[in-house]
Amino acid sequence: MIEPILRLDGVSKQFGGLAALSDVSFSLSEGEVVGLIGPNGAGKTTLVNVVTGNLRRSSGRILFKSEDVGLQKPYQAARRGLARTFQIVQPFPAMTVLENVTAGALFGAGAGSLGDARDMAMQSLEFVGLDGLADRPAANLALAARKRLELAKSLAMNPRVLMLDEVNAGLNSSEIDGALALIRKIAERGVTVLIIEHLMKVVLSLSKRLLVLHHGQLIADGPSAEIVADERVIEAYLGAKFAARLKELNHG
Amino acid sequence: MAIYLQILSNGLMLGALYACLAVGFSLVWGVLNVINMLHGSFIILGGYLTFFAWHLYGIHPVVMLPLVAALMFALGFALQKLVINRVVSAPVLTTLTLTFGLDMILYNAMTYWFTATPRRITLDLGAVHLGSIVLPVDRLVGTGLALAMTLLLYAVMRGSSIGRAIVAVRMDRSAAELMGIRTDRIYAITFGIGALMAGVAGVVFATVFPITTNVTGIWLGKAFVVCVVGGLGSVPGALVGGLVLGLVESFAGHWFGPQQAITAGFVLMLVLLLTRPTGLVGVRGYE
Amino acid sequence: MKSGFPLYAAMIAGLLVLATTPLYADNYVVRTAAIVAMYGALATSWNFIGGFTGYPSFSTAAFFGLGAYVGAICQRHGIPMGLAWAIATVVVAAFAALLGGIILRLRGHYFAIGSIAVVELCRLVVSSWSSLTGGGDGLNLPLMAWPPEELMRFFLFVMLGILLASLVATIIVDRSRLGFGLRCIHQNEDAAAMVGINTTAYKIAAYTLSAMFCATAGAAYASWTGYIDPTDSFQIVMTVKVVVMALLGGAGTILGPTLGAAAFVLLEELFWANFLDWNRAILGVVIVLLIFFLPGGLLSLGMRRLRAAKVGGGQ
Amino acid sequence: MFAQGILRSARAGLLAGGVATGLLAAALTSPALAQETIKIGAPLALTGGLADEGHKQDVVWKMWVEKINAAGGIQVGDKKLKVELIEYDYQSEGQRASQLAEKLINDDKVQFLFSPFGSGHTKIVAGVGERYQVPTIACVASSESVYDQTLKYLFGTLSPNGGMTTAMVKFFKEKFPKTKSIAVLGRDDVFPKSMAEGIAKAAEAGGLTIAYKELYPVGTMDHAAALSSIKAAKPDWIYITGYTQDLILARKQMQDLGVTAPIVTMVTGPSYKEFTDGLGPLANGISSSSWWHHLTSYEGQGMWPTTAAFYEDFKARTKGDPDYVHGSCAAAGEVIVDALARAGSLDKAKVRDAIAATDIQTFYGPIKFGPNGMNLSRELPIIQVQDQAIKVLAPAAIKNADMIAMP
Repeated sequence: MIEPILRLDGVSKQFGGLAALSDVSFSLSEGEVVGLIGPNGAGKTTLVNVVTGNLRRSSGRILFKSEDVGLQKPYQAARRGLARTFQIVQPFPAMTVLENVTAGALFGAGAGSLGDARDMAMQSLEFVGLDGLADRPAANLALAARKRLELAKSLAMNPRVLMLDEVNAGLNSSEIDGALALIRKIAERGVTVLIIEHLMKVVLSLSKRLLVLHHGQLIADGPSAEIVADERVIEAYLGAKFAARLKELNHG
Repeated sequence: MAIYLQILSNGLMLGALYACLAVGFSLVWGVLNVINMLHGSFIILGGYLTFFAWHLYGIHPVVMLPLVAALMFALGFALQKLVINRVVSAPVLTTLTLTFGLDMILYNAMTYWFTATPRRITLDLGAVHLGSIVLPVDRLVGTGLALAMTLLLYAVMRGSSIGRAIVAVRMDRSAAELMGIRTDRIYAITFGIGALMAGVAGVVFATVFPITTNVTGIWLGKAFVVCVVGGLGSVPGALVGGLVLGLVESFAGHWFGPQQAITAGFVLMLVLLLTRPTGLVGVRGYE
Repeated sequence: MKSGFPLYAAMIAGLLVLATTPLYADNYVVRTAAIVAMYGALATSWNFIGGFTGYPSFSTAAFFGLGAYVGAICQRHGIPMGLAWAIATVVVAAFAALLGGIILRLRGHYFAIGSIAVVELCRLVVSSWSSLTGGGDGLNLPLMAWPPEELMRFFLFVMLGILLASLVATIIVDRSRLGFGLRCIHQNEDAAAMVGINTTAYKIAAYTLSAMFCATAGAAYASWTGYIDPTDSFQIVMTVKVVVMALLGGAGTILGPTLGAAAFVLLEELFWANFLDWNRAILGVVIVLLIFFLPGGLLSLGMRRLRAAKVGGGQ
Repeated sequence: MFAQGILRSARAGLLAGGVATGLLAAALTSPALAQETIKIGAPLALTGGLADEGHKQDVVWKMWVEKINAAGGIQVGDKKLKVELIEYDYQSEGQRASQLAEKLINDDKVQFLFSPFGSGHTKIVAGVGERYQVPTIACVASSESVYDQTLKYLFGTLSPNGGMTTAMVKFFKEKFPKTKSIAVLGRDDVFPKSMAEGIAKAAEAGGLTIAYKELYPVGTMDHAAALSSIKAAKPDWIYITGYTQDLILARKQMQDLGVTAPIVTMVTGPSYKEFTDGLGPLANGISSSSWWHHLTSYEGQGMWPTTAAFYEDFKARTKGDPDYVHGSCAAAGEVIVDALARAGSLDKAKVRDAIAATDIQTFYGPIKFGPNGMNLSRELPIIQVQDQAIKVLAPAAIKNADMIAMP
């Protein structure tokens, strides 16, 4: 079996007495596209924060390419190739789009010089289709473009694992389609993608494997089709309302 | 033992005065997010008004209290409305620099009109003896007044509609606006209350400390420390911060000598800044 | 870079104006030029942490005062002047790095207050450590028995040297990975960490840079006046003044702080000489007007932000 | 682009213009005209922590200049030259003080400097004067450490403060033979600190025990802890030094906390009218020493033939009593008058040597500079507040009251 690129082994995170994550274990293989689903407050964002070092795990091990990175700082995660996007986009508002992405290339990917970083950034922008807006201040972008900017910035960091936290929230359906196409393109480049999503449609169309978090516990991990059919998941997590909708989707 | 009781009571009385001097500063910082460098000069201005009323017209400081309070409120309200409000949402660098500039003007004006000669109201009411402990009456009265005004402010903040509006703005400005609160007005009122409390502190101080423009910076520094120690933006925070600072200075002065008394206060402040930036009674999330 | 030429031209022209004062003006003007250079260096130093990184630091006077004291103590122990200045620079830089590791965890108002407290604490510690610092008595330094013109020229060039060094450091930082990272931190510190910037290290670097040149200037200043004491060496007023200078010229730009320092010092001279009783108030009015009508600083009037030259190249 | 941008903007243009004009104007002011007046430069603290003291110097110098000019000026050789006093506010900041001294010498071409209040700032200004060989008269600096720098152009009208301590210990032991111990609390600042250290040394030499000795830092606003400790030590003599605001606070807190001793001395406290004004009845019984008192009856040359004449003039002008700062500052003017008369020219070296050779009697008392430039020691008055007025206890020649114990 190939070495997983990212492995969580019994990871827990406590806030005071509250367990936001308890004993979560799973691994991602290189190039895999995996969906992470769960209701609000299930601990999805906490999980990402723990992996990237924004939060320190309370116990357990986080292995990136077999190296324990449980104590890393966010910048170390970024340099290792563990990139992420935020639910609420986090650009450098007064900088241009190009400068934003250059920051990713320069610091995340460790470009040798500003010039190199700029070239890499330009490629990223072309990849996400923002090259036309390169000289605009980031603060002036519309939401969809800002989400793309986040993607471009993360891509410029040359990530091995990309964690997309609700990258489609707030977008309309045509914008979502565009974003999906983009994520597929990213996956084709061999980047391991973990998609945190609310929208089932999105997750199912991208990933063959699903992780389900509920009250901080990983209650299911397996092929999308199986998970979707899993009674336990449907009842414990999706509830009757979604169950019906899912059936429609499966038949359609 | 007796000396410790004495130092304890010294510290508590001093602490109540510190609380009174800092509560207005704390409120302005908490609600407007402005570090008001004028605060020390406001205190001294209140002190001068009290002193000259007493010195020239024989008006008793207690009578001056409401008068000074009203005048200082008006001054604070106007200053916020006309000047500070224009940059109230700017970063700390801007607001701090602006109030520093305003302070230079007020300081210069006071030095010019009143000179830097230390003034004092010589009421000298004697002292009460409790066993071996000596409690000076004017400091005791000052402490009482300081506490009373601070508690009154607390009651106003909790009980009146204006007070609740101020608290609402402090918690969440945009939500308060959605609720129909005119934040501009609340800001001006809050700044007015800040100046008012500085004036009240000035009245009390005029009977206890020498009043001179030389000490504006010292009182401002105390306000910083009290705020950080207690947690900013709340009346209980200022009260706790003031008392703690008073006690720390008194005991440090006794144990390590007067040279270390002020240093101890600043060290306490830095340590708390780093370990508990919300202060001893602060609530997380306001920093 | 396209903006390079006018920048260097303006910088060299400005430095030349200051450097040539001994040729056509009396010692007072030369002294004023030296003071402009000194404050220029202080404001340019502040720019690393305050302008680039966006941390409202008010610890300039602490670094200046410590530099003065370390230099003075070294000189009193027989260490030659130049070496004493170098030691002061290194010691204070190390101090700033350590201190930065602690107080740079604070943000916004808390950092501002913490950095002001550092000035006051330094004053108190220096004042009570009499065995080393002379306490409230202050310290005498060996008076330099040079003719006044020569001495003045010497210190003009020393201060200009420090200013030039700080400007060169600014230009290097501005065009480097460090400067870019600092600007990212200024804009959004969390996002900066997420793109791989070691924000702690970068902030400490900026804070240390902001201390270094202040220390050299402080040590040189101590040798120049020949006497220092705690109250004059650690002044809150000085700390705020330097920030006002940087804001006046344009925080975060390369030449702004120096321009601001020049304008401020000259205004001060003007007011001091002409308004005996009201000079402080007039300066206060200038600050208020600056905040209202010139929030971006003098450079924002005519000069595009040099920032734009850095990554975008052209516009 | 930079240059164009600047030029394009009217406001920036104005400022740049202003900056240039400022420099030019500064450069072009070269008053190389024939010497018509004698210029004396005085950097003064008119704002900031020392503003009060600065204003005192200002008042008395203006009074002196008006008087001397009304009399036609100062005799130099065969000419009578008017005096011009040029003052700047240095805001109680040392750095400004040296900057302004430099300006006074270079820009205003002053021939003399009056140094500002306090030993620290005197050191700074004297350092500048020395470089340019401009005689500097220090009126309010009494710490001998100021004068040990071999500054050839610095002269001080106050006598060494060492003279204040030994004589005082001796006098008090004589008056209160039971005095066994002393508590000393001093402000950590050049002069107050040296007085605190000086009295401790003198007291020990005089056989007293030191019951308490601490310094408090500048900016202290509460003396309760120190005073409580002093109270516990039960000394026979409490000696506190500081500026007027410190001493008012300390006295008030002593009263509050019931801290007292048969002898309470505050330096320089009662020498200043502000001290007694601020304390009212609380000032009673407090003793101190001073360099000069208006009750003394010196006679001599100069604008004011007697101490009484000076007192009258001062009273008429300010409605108040002069203190030692006023006396010493006016005396500084007399030093210049006398030295110029003897030098007969404005030549720097000659004037300097003439000042060094000063040996005159004035309303302020004798002035004769020692090798370090400081006025020679003399018997200094010991004073005490009685019924809210200043009484002189010693020396015997001018004594007008007997010492009383603290009420």
